[in-house]
Amino acid sequence: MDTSLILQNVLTPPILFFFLGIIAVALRSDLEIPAPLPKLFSLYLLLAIGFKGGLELQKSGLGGPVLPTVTASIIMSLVIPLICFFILRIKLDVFNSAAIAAAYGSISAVTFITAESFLENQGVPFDGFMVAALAIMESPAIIVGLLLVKLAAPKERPAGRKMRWREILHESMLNGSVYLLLGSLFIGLLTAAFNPTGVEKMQPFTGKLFYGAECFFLLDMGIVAAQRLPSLRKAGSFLIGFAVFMPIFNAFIGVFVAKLLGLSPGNALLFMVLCASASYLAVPTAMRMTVPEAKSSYYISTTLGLTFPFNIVIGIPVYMGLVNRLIPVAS
Amino acid sequence: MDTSLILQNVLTPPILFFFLGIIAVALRSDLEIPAPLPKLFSLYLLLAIGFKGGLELQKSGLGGPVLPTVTASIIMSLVIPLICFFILRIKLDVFNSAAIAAAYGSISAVTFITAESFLENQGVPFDGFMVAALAIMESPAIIVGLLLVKLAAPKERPAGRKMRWREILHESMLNGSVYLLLGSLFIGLLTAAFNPTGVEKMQPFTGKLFYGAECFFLLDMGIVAAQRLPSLRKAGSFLIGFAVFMPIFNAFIGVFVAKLLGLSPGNALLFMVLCASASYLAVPTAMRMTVPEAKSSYYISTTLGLTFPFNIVIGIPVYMGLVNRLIPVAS
Amino acid sequence: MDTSLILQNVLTPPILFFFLGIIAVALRSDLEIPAPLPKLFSLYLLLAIGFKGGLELQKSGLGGPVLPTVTASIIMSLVIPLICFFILRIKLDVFNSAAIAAAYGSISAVTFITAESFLENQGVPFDGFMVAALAIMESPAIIVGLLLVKLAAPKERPAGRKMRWREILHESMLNGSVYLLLGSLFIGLLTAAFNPTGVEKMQPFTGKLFYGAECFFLLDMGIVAAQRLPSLRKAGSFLIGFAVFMPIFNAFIGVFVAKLLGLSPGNALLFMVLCASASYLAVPTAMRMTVPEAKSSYYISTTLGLTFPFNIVIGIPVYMGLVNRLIPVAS
Amino acid sequence: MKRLDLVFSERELEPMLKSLEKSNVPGYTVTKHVTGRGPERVVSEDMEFTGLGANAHVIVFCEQELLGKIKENIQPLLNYYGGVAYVSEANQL
Amino acid sequence: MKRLDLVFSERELEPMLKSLEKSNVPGYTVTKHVTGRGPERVVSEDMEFTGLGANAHVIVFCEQELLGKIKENIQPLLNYYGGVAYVSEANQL
Amino acid sequence: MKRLDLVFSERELEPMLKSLEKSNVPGYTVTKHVTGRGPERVVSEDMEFTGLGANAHVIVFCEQELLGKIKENIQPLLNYYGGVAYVSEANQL
Ligand SMILES: Nc1ncnc2c1ncn2[C@@H]1O[C@H](COP(=O)(O)O)[C@@H](O)[C@H]1O
Ligand SMILES: Nc1ncnc2c1ncn2[C@@H]1O[C@H](COP(=O)(O)O)[C@@H](O)[C@H]1O
Ligand SMILES: Nc1ncnc2c1ncn2[C@@H]1O[C@H](COP(=O)(O)O)[C@@H](O)[C@H]1O
Ligand code: NA
Ligand code: NA
Ligand code: NA
Repeated sequence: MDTSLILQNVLTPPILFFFLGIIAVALRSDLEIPAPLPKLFSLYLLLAIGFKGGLELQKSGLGGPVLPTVTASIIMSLVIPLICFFILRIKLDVFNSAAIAAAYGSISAVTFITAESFLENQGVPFDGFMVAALAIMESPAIIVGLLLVKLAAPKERPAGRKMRWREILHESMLNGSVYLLLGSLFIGLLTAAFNPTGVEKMQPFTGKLFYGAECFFLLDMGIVAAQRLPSLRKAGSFLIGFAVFMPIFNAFIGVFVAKLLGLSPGNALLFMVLCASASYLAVPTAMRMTVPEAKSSYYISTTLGLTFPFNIVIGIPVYMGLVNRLIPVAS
Repeated sequence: MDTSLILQNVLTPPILFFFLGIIAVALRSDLEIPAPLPKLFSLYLLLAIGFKGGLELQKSGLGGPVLPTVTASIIMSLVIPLICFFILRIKLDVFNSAAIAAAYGSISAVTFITAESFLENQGVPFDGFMVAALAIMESPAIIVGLLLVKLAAPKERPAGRKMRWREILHESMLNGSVYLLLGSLFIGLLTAAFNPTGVEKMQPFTGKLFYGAECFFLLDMGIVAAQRLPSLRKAGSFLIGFAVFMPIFNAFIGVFVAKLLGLSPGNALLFMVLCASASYLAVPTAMRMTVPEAKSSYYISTTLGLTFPFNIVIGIPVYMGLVNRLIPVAS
Repeated sequence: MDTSLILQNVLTPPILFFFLGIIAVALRSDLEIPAPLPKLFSLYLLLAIGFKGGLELQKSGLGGPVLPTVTASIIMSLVIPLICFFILRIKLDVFNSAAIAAAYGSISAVTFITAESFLENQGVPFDGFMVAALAIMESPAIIVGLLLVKLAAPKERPAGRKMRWREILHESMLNGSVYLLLGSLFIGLLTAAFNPTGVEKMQPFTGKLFYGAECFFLLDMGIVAAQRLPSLRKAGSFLIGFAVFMPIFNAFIGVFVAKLLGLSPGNALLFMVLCASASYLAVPTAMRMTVPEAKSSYYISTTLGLTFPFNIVIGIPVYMGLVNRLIPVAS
Repeated sequence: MKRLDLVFSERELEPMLKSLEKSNVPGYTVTKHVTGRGPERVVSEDMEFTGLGANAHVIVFCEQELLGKIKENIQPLLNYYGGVAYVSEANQL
Repeated sequence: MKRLDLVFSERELEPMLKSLEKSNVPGYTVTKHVTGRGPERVVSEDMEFTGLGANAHVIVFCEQELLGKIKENIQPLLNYYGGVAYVSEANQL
Repeated sequence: MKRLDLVFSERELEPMLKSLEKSNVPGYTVTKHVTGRGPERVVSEDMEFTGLGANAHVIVFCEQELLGKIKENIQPLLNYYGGVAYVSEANQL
């Protein structure tokens, strides 16, 4: 197995700070990062990811592997929620199934940047345009989730709970975190094209500071994830199993699609991580608004309490092992 | 016209992030930067502006154009509110007129730093001592505003609302943002004089980080400015016209004074921006305390909702066009 | 006297910003740094101090002066509270005496980093492993304080207020700030050992930014310390005297122990500062929980309102003067 | 006069305040970032970070007569998204 | 006993609390960063950033007898700067 | 129905909520970062930074019958650490 990769991953500052947060909760330390400080870091990270992605996208253009990769990403974010939905329906009702399915079809930006840090650490190159795939995968999954409710929900749903299409599109496209990510990407693109000195002057903020801010944020994520664990236990073994099995399954689909697309090993890992990760920001907000019947504790504790830690600690190095076996290094 | 300058200005990260904020509100995205995060950035910017200004002031001393420029700035911050007051009295009562007049006599630090970024981007040199002018222009305008109320307000003002001179001076000199700016300026000056290694060690914080933090703050300013627009519509077309006409008018006075003073093109632009910009931090606070009869929605929505966006997006490049025509480059 | 050292200390940005905060309160400016921003800086500083300490500890190992110094630090944090307790008992009851004694046995991280900045400014070298001493001195002092209550408190203490050992250990070891400092130290150590690129990538965040963040935090500390002064006056002249005399006394013990240990001048100063400084973070929290009979205004206003300002403004340079006289420079 | 206390999810704050204004309340006071628990759900602080939002607590001082209209306007929202509404006596100082 | 609820601009918090202390209230509780609307003015969150300040909500539990004195002391402030004050019944648990 | 208002130090929030849950309250609402003063102590905002914590304000709407049990469960905590508890009348809207 890839224990050496796992170990190398665990011994980096972001993962170590994540553990520090988890252990704080486990030992009942009163360490806390009060609101709205986590929001500061989450806004900062989205802005910086987007901006840097935009710079890279301007460099690479839409030629080569860019358009096929982005297209494949959109397809994945439409297909994965469908698969998830049918698996979840074994045990859960339509509302909860659709909400969780949407979360797993969407992505987690912090998982993505942890994978980027992992690749940098391993010296494996990857392309900045993958951020475009990241930015584009949030909305379709939400729309699929809401569509599933619209189609599969019992007819006797009260009038007040009729789906309003305008709201659905609004929630899926203009959610704060989706919007900031896409907007910053676009700004990065424009800046790279028209104002190179602006790129340089942003570098200390969006570039240099990034790794440290990521560590600080992961410390908080460790605390939050650990606080979610008790409600995960209440959710039952079916959901616990789902939260670990599903990312692996999605990563598997991802690696084969990556092979088909002819992605480089670095890009292939990032693509797998996009498939494997689940959203705990944009999607829950949209679901809370439009499907109040779904229990938020279900979709938050699976994605945040289990899938997220699993992916960043064990998943990423394991997926890298798969990449090393299946994806040839370009020469 | 200066469309090329306007375009060059618009395509820089700070202005692009400002637009991102405005569009977020226009499209009803739920993007928000929760309190007190905007305060963090506003405190940081004031501290950094002041500190850097102090360093420069220590280098330049009070010789050359420094003293005349600062003196002219003080005079402008006494004269401009008087002009504004008489224009505003056409339609508004004494209280609202005085409050708005004070705001336009004072300055906006963020407009100033946007102008600095613009000059850097254009490769036009300017002097750090202009920050001293910035710091010194807030208080006199407040005092003029309160004096106008004292003199022109109807005699039947109830006893409880008598002006207390001590409060007036206090509000104008010790307002948090005025105090932090002046204090940091003084600290920068002392540090440059006595502790050069301290200057170097501050550089990553006050220098390198500045541009990115400015972008983040302008994202929030975009949100706040756009939220102010509806109440501007309520304020009526007179005030809307005033909020666009007045900065242009003041910039015109500014450019002629700058010519008289023999300022370099960069310094002339900054001087114009000081004249043209209006305060939405120190002055509103002072007015709220001492002239409760004035509607805060009036002075906030004109300065923040219209004059600020106008200046940073269109005003600065247009003023630069004027400078290019009227101010000879030193040779 | 060491007036030249004091002046050199006072004219550095951190101390100047501290004064700016004090003067803001004295002049009744409305400058404030709203919660939870101070918490952001305090978390950041603890994380960065710990991380950098861990890097250094990994370099130095536990050989040479490291183990003896750490051992001596633990002993000091056990002995100092005992001395303080007997002095305080002259005027105060058991509860207040024990709580204040624990605070003075423990340390203040910000005093420590101010001393580090002072040494850097003076060009005096010191070792990073001193942070280990810092991290290890918080818990023992708390335990001594609670033990004193357990032994010396009147027998008629109601049942509800019986000391619970588990809580005591928990409060002393898992207090948020102790935990973050120790955890970051450990992470720094692991990163330095296994992931050198991680060390480099953290550098802009934990290294470069540090000095500026320290200044910002000291601005807030100035405000908070000055706000504590009135309640210090209420506490009476005995406690005021104690808050100035005790750090000097403890620094004296410290310098002799440092001589015995053969520490270098830089390390000797840091050791003295650990002895002389008093805790206003971990210890008050623990005392509030376990000794509600003690007045929090006593232990907060002595440590934060007087001892802290005294140490960073006057104490550090005075202690340096002592070091210069008593500790030979290694050759 | 009456005092009305409403507690519900922050995400519904805007439509709720619009409803109150439609009912012509003379004013209201809003405290955000409030947490709590109802018979089924827990609202904890860490939900703010995911964007789910904590609760808002809204207080309205108004005449008894308005209560009927207010109830009519806000009940659908409370039913759909959850939340509580309690009334007590109050008098101007 | 009585419960007094005061809502007014944060910027007047200090003089208001001084007034209450002068009236010898046994204690008070303060929630800051509260927003709201009255008959004329809206107090929104973004005003905190400009320094205008949001509202503060102050609760006082006290004996009926104190109310007269409190009213006398705080009414001028409420008149000058705006704000509301309501009284209801309350008993110690 | 009754409305119960509790104000006490944030650091005791967790045990206090556990006590309330043990008393089977139907729900509660919590506002943190509240400051105030009692007969002896002042709780100011800067105490949050030292970790001492400000106050929490907890509101419980419940049936009269529960009050006895609640009192029994929380009185020891209030006695040990300080804090106040007041009851008033309230009715569902
Ligand atoms: N009995 C109660 N007393 C006080 N607050 C309550 C009560 N029940 C519910 N709440 C508050 O109302 C919010 C929404 O309630 P619910 O819709 O029942 O989940 C909860 O999160 C609590 O903050
Ligand atoms: N009827 C009301 N019910 C609840 N809160 C009110 C009411 N009227 C005013 N307020 C609060 O008191 C503040 C000041 O009121 P005013 O001075 O009328 O603008 C408002 O911003 C609201 O937060
Ligand atoms: N009479 C009162 N009215 C309102 N709040 C009070 C009152 N007495 C105490 N409090 C609140 O309860 C907290 C704890 O009270 P104490 O334990 O008496 O210090 C105080 O900090 C206040 O926030
Ligand atoms: Na996914
Ligand atoms: Na101006
Ligand atoms: Na000590």
